[in-house]
Amino acid sequence: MRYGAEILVYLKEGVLDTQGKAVAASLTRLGYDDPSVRVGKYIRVEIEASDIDSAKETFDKMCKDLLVNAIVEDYTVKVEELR
Amino acid sequence: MRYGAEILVYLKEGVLDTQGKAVAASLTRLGYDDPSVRVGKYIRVEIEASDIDSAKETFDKMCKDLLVNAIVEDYTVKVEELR
Amino acid sequence: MNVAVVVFPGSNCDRDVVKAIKYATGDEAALVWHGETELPGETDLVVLPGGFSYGDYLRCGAMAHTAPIMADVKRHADRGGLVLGICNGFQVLTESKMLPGALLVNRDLAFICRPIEISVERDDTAFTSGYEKGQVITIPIAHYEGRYHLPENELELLEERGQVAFRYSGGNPNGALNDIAGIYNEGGNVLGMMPHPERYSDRAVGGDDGLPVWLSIKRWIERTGA
Amino acid sequence: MDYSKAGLRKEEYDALKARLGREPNDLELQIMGVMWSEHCSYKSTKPLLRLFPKDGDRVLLGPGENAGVVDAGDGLGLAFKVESHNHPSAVAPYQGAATGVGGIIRDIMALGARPVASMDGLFFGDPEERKTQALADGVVKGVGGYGNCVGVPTVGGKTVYHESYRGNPLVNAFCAGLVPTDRMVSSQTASAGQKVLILGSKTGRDGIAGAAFASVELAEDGSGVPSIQIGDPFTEKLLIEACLELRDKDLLVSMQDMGAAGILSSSSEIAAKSGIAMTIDFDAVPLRAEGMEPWEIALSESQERMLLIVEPEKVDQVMAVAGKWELDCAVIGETEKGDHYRILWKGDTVADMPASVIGSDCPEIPWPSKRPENLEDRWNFDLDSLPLPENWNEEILNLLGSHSHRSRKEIFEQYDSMVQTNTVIGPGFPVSAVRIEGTDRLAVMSMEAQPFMCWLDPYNGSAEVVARSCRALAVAGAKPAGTTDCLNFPSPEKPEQFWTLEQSAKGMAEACSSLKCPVVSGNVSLYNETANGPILPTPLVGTVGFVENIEELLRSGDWSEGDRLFYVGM
Ligand SMILES: Nc1ncnc2c1ncn2[C@@H]1O[C@H](COP(=O)(O)OP(=O)(O)O)[C@@H](O)[C@H]1O
Repeated sequence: MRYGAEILVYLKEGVLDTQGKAVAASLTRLGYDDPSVRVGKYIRVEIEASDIDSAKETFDKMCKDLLVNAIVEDYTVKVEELR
Repeated sequence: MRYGAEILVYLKEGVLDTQGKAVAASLTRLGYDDPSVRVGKYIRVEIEASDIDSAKETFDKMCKDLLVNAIVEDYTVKVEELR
Repeated sequence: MNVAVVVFPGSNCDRDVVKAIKYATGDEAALVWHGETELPGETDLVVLPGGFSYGDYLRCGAMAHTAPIMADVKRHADRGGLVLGICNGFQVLTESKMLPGALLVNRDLAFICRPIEISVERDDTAFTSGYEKGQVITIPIAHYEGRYHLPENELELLEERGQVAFRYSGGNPNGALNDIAGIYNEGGNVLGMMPHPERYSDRAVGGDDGLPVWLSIKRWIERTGA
Repeated sequence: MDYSKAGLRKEEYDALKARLGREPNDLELQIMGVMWSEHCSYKSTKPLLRLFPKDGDRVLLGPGENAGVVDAGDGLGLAFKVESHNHPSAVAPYQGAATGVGGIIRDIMALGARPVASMDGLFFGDPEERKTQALADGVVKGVGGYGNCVGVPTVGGKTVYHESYRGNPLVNAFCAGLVPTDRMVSSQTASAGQKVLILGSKTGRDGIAGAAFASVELAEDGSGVPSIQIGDPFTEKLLIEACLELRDKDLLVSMQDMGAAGILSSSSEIAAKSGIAMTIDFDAVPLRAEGMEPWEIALSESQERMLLIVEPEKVDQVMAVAGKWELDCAVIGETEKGDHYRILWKGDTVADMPASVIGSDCPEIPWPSKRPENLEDRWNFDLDSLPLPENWNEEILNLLGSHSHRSRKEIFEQYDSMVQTNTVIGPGFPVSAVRIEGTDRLAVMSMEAQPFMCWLDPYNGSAEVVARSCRALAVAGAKPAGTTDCLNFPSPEKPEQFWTLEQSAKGMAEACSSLKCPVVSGNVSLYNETANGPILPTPLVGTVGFVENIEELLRSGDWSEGDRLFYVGM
């Protein structure tokens, strides 16, 4: 079975988000009223797995192994079954 | 009222996603079985707006004005009401 | 000639461009702060220099196009005035829609800084009359996001109209489509290029294959009285 | 609070009490734990550093300021220094390396200089190993990511692979900058009645206790890791331009970068060195995080901040410059007569100690020293035991292609080595040369380290490191004007390791004296070891000299057919 995951990786609270700060400033310059912005990563992964639980486990392991730097980042994973 | 948007920005089909390819190669090297990966951006924006429709409109305009480059990128926006 | 070099927060080749122009032509270029709303009167050439405008956050050049000065840079180009975007300046030009296409992360996901060979595709423009068509020159690149991209049908059109200014000729360093290293707008008065001519304008620091760019521009301006 | 929790030893705690004439309160204890940490106080190495010669024909400013300065001619000074960022790079390779580059650039800026060239010394484990590859890749991308963006060319460096650096890589960053000597800024010139300002980023929780972290061995489980510092080279670039504008408008009395132990260290150092008192109001510090405690504000190592001392009537002009460069700027205190250093928070005095005690005055530690018993074993290598190669050509090619000898292109092409358009010789050559703008002169620099030699014979090996760096300059036609060094060593608490450190420093000192190459600045990084063992002794030097014009520069590899080869030396 094929499974897809939408992985959102973002900086932990309290970690300086240099990008978000700069984007917010640009939006303000464009006339938007003081938006707050955080910029993270959106990673879309697809794998083969026997069932959804094992897929979830694999995605989670991928995050720990490579996709996420736990020292500064947090993440969420949303898994769906694909045909 | 305060509204938050989860904006996902990703490269269009047909645009070579070198970053996704590199991540996939790294995952394969780590022993994962041939995953397919696309890497995009997750932008979290919060603004004040009078109602959800006007918030949606503002977020959409932000994407067109700055957050997304329509030549190479597509995006989705999910809006929620915050307290 | 009167040159305005735009300084965005994070520009870092602004002073290099001023230095190269001075060395090549004796002319003193003016540094213009991004927060200004008007270019100095009489400006012949606007240079958008290399660097990391606004930290290159989000997408390179994306935020610079929101800078106050850019409206007047567009007006200048619409009047037929000359605009040269180098590296980050090229990215600003595509993000501002003054040039078609987009510049994506290099094929090998690494910053590349080294001299490379490019071929001069045209010698009849304001920027390249000092070269010969087909001439291969060596100029450094220094970028992380220089892979030129344009949807296929538009790319064909770009080629047909002869808008390609420079092509990588000794191997494609970044995966750019059709080996494109620099392009013109339709009018030929706006040029964006990834290689840095200002870095090779003086033999003492490596080479001077970039020198003819400044000399071509100066001659063009003097001839057309633009 | 227990003094050992704050990182102080019993002797240090007693000394502190004696100097205060009372018990310190908790905040004061936390402050002193950091200020008297190895990283901030050099308590293990001060006597060794005193061995280095400091004076030379061209020295304008020796150790004691943020960087040393040598005379570059035509009224210009060249400020330079090397710094380590080893432990942060071990846990967060990209950010650790990036903020290392950022930190050394601010040291140079603190003198009012424009940074003109960087070099980096990198020491990694076995490059065939995946973990090392990932780490090395992160470090190189971090060095490039920061250096490229701030627009300071990385013109050279040094890369060494050895398994002893496996869990404890070394990242040493060198930077040089130019300053007109009559506009040089000092950190020792404050007097009473002036304002204390903070310029740059807001203060957050990042990097708290980084200095303490740099002063202990790396734990296997990653415990003791402080919140990591995040670098923002974009802000740094703005900070560079803003500081230069402040300098040129003559708006500064004194300036100091905020490195280890942030606001506390930078302000108390200015106070101590200038011989004045200071009161800092923590409520005035622009903060990024909510609910920060005074000790966090005092010790935060948030990046891209400078501390300024300004005459009261010039504060508005300083604010205007900061505004132009879109930087935060705030008055956070004032200078006073006396020797106290006082912190106010929510209207109360929460710490009040003599500035001289905080900024310096840490008791030195005379670690026991013992020559390793097995030192001779290291020399027992029998050359004759090596088989002779069957095919010399192949063997030589293999050697040249090995990780130790191959080109470092893959690394240095990721660095912008040409920005500022003054790079006459970039990376890939024995020396790097940068044109001094406005003159014909070139600054020539080399970076050198030979850890294996230093392990075999700490004294002579370290002397050889200095000799090699000077030789490289001489061969290019430049006379050494001064050097900067980074002493990367394991824990000094083991007598044999301390002996090695001592010998190494003595060897370097002798070589520097003999070659008339004064040490104008430097840095010490100890406790570079993991459960798997210590790193090789790794003193690194960066030496700088000048040639009068480009014609006098002797380039390596500038040969043609028919030239004769000579072998000179012993
Ligand atoms: N980390 C680095 N950054 C920039 N340049 C480097 C780096 N490492 C090595 N180089 C350059 O590559 C060349 C060879 O370096 P290396 O092998 O470390 O030194 P050596 O030739 O002294 O053994 C030198 O010219 C040096 O400037």
